[in-house]
Amino acid sequence: MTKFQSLREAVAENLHDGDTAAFEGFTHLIPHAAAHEAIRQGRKDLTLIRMTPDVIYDQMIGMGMVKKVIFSYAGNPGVGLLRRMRDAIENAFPRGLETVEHSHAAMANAYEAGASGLPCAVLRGYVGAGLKAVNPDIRSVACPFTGEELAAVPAHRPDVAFIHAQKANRKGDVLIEGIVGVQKEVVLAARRAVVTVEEIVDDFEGLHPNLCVLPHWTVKSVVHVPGGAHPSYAYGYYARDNAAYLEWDKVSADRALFAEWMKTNVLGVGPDVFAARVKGL
Amino acid sequence: MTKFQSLREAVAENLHDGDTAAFEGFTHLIPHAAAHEAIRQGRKDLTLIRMTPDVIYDQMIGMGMVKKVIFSYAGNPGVGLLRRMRDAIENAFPRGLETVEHSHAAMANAYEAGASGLPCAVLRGYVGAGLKAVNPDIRSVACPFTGEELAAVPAHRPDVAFIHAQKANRKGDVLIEGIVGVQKEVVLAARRAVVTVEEIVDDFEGLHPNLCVLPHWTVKSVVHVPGGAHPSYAYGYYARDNAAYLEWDKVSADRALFAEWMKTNVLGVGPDVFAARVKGL
Amino acid sequence: MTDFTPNEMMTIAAARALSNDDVCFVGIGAPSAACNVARLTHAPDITLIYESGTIGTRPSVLPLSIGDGELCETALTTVSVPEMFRYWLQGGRITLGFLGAAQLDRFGNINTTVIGDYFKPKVRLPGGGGAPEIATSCGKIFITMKQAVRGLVEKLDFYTSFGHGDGGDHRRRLGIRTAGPALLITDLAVWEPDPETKEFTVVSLHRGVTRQMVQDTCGWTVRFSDRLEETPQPSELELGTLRDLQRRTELAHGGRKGN
Amino acid sequence: MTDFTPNEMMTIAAARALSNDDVCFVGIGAPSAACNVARLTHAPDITLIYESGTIGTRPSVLPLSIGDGELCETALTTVSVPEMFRYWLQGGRITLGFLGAAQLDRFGNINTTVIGDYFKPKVRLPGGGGAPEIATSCGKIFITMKQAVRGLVEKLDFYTSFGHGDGGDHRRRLGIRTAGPALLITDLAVWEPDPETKEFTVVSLHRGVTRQMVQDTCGWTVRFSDRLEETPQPSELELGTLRDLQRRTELAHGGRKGN
Repeated sequence: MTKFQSLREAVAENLHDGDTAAFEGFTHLIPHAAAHEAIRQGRKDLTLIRMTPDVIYDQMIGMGMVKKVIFSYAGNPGVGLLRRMRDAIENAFPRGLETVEHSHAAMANAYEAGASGLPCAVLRGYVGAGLKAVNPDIRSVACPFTGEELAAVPAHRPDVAFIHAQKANRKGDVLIEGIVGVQKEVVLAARRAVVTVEEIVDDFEGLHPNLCVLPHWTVKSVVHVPGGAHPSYAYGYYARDNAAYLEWDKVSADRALFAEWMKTNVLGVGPDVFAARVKGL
Repeated sequence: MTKFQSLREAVAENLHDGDTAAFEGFTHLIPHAAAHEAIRQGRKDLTLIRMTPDVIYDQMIGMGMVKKVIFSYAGNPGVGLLRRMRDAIENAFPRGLETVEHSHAAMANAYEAGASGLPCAVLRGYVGAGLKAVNPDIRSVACPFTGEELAAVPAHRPDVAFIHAQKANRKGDVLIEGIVGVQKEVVLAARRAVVTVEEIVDDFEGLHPNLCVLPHWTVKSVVHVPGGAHPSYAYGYYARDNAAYLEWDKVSADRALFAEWMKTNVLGVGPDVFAARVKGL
Repeated sequence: MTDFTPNEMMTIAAARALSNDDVCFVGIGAPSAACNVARLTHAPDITLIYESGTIGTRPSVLPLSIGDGELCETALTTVSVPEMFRYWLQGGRITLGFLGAAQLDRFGNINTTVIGDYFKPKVRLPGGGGAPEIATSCGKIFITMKQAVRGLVEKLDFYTSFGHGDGGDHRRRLGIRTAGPALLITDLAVWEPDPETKEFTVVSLHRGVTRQMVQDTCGWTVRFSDRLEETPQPSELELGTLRDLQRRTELAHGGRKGN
Repeated sequence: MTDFTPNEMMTIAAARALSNDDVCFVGIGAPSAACNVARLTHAPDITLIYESGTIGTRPSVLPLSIGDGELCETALTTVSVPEMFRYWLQGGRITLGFLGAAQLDRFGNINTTVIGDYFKPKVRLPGGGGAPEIATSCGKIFITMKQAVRGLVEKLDFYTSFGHGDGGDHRRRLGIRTAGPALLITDLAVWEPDPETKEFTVVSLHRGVTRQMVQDTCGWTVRFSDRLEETPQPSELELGTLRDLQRRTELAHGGRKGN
């Protein structure tokens, strides 16, 4: 059954050293508050899955918590490169980083296959592309009807998924609106799921029948963290803080500046600061 | 580009003798009016695909228009068997009927694969089940990571799909609400799609962003047929006419009664009768 | 206790086997009645799913079809049919599936496809629908049916969905990880699979039912449990709930155009 | 005609190649500007799709990210990312995809993965994202990039997405049924693949650009069309539309917290 917990409790119970974890969100609804709590709790040797490892994965990698990243696009969206992730890959600072690299299509299909209980995803992908040669997790199957060679990748089955959503009701059912990304899939693919939400409402009466709702029995923990996606955004609540993404490009370019920034903005504060960060957005 | 046409024109242009066609709807939004127009136009040698070939396929089969049915559950929902379809299979009346039989899961996956542009669908299905032995379209692939044997079926790629929906706007975008079934998938899987709708509205302003909408460039023809799903129903417009399904059990039990009923209720009327049939439902 | 019919006993015995934590894939007919009686009595938080895509539905009347409007209107959410079969059923999120049968064998294998030869059927039945994958993807399976010699048969004409196969560890040998048929509730008795052989064994007889009545309506030699019990009779609450539900259902579905 | 920058010329030349019937998979940056200029000038009914799931979007400002709120708010509908890649891209519904490149070769093959060795990269670039399947699933591909010797290279360090491979019928030999790179629009010129060899060939030079300038910023020996033209200059409408769009965009994204 779903627990309503503090973020500290939810992360402590659901994220363990060595876990394979996915903090998902496609530009929208990125679970920044949950990632910062994971950083404060100092988890180690994580394998992180994400289509677009952006600022939060740059931060976790920069803090030395990550041994491996499975991904398809490692950029600061609309800004540029991920400088802490580059430093880890190019210079093994603060530690070396193993990478397993896919295309977006393969990653999306791998989540879909995980949600579908399949061992692998099958897609028409990677034709003529170089990743096949450097990623042994890209294999193929032949269509038994046409003989066409299709790509196959292993399903994503993370130990734990973290997402941010707009609303939960008192039972723990979760509503996601707008750019829904792969959030339904990652929750269904994961063994455990933690959802931070903008708001907890009594019930979902009157909602349109076809919205993206995760029933409470698919979610381990619901945590009320207003603003918890900042500097990403929450459709219906606050806009994207583009300036913060530009700022990250500078902060992450310098190891000392990065360390200082993390101390001030992550290690020394709690999830309650997020509400103030989105005021006026 | 989408054409706004009469039902007569839409069927004449899009359904040809020998076509593989799918008139889809999962209990809800079944395109009865479109099927009746196909009957009036006397199409021949059709291959019909449908998860739940119910009353409309019983009618087309009874009229001798169908040479083959690809299906997963042939029943009059909540009532019993399909008596015209049985007569065709058991007694070759009015002609023999070839059947290709799947499970619901395989049919749903085959539509999904068709919409996804794949040659086949891969699922964990048919384990220990008898259909594998009688349907050569059920094959298998081995997962290249775990070795697990998974079922594979050919993707559905009908020549033409017919569905009924709640609304179209003036551009021809189509909105489907409630039990959405496999309707999005069958339209995207088909070479041509015809949609009958309850209502045509100016635009879709103010709709929730995550509803089931088919853009106009996925639809060949939009036809305004209020009540066009009767005796099935249209969420937000009218309820299911359960009595008509019970009546069908009697009508279809007798060859002469069936012929008479079709003459009175289908051959001798036009799509305009549907609006009156749903009054009071 | 007022009087009750064998059908009512069957439905109520099935309802009792359901719990608040169950996520049920519901079929039309007796399963639908049983699931909703459970929801309206001891298991208010049970999650009911119909294969039309409705998740967490709470109908006030029983649906005539698997996709009645009532199911969607009272559901937590309604998803597409491909999503239902991929994410929810195949994804292993359903704890319990209900199946009915035209023919059933002692190991819980089911035929709803044909009577007679597949290619020259005596009776062409509706077919499997969701059953082949419900039988293997749900955590466990409950079966409800009325007993009759032509229904409970020594050998199926067609294997629509897999139960325990030839018995024993046959499921495991095929790589199936779910429990399969765990309960058979008929109008006469409650049956459970033997832990070893997986053959259905009568564990309780409904009030007034004899061993002979069970055997006379079954096509194989029936095994009875050493600790055979009488099925507890329906309580006032159970019976009242079921009958109210059926009364509301008849009112709602009775006439043409809602009359 | 007012003055214009090479970047503006590139964006407007790309916009002109788009039509009302196109269904475009749009990337951030120049492609996004080009697609929206087309929509606001000669192609009001063009369908724009961003890989975040927004279909038929009509943003009034350019998005900073591929999933800005503006894209969803002005879209006809927004679907999940798996659906986007399965039904819409792989399903073959997209007529045109835009790609950028860190390195591009003469056959339209693209690298956005690494500079140097893959396992010991000099520069770790963001990676392919959607590109590997955009390159093969869209009806055709347009590429926009600024010319530079380190960008237009003789040989890629990594083959992120497939263009025309080694040229000729290489796509067909791999079973790819789409046209692939059909246009390269740079800050200096417009290039089209040779019908036979598929090598990019300069077909028009932007105003004030010489053959030498094109060759000096390209790592391979450039082929020029026999019928080399001058790219028509931006019209008042085109330039005004682009600059208005960029002004609105700066206003919207400029300050922290919307200031």
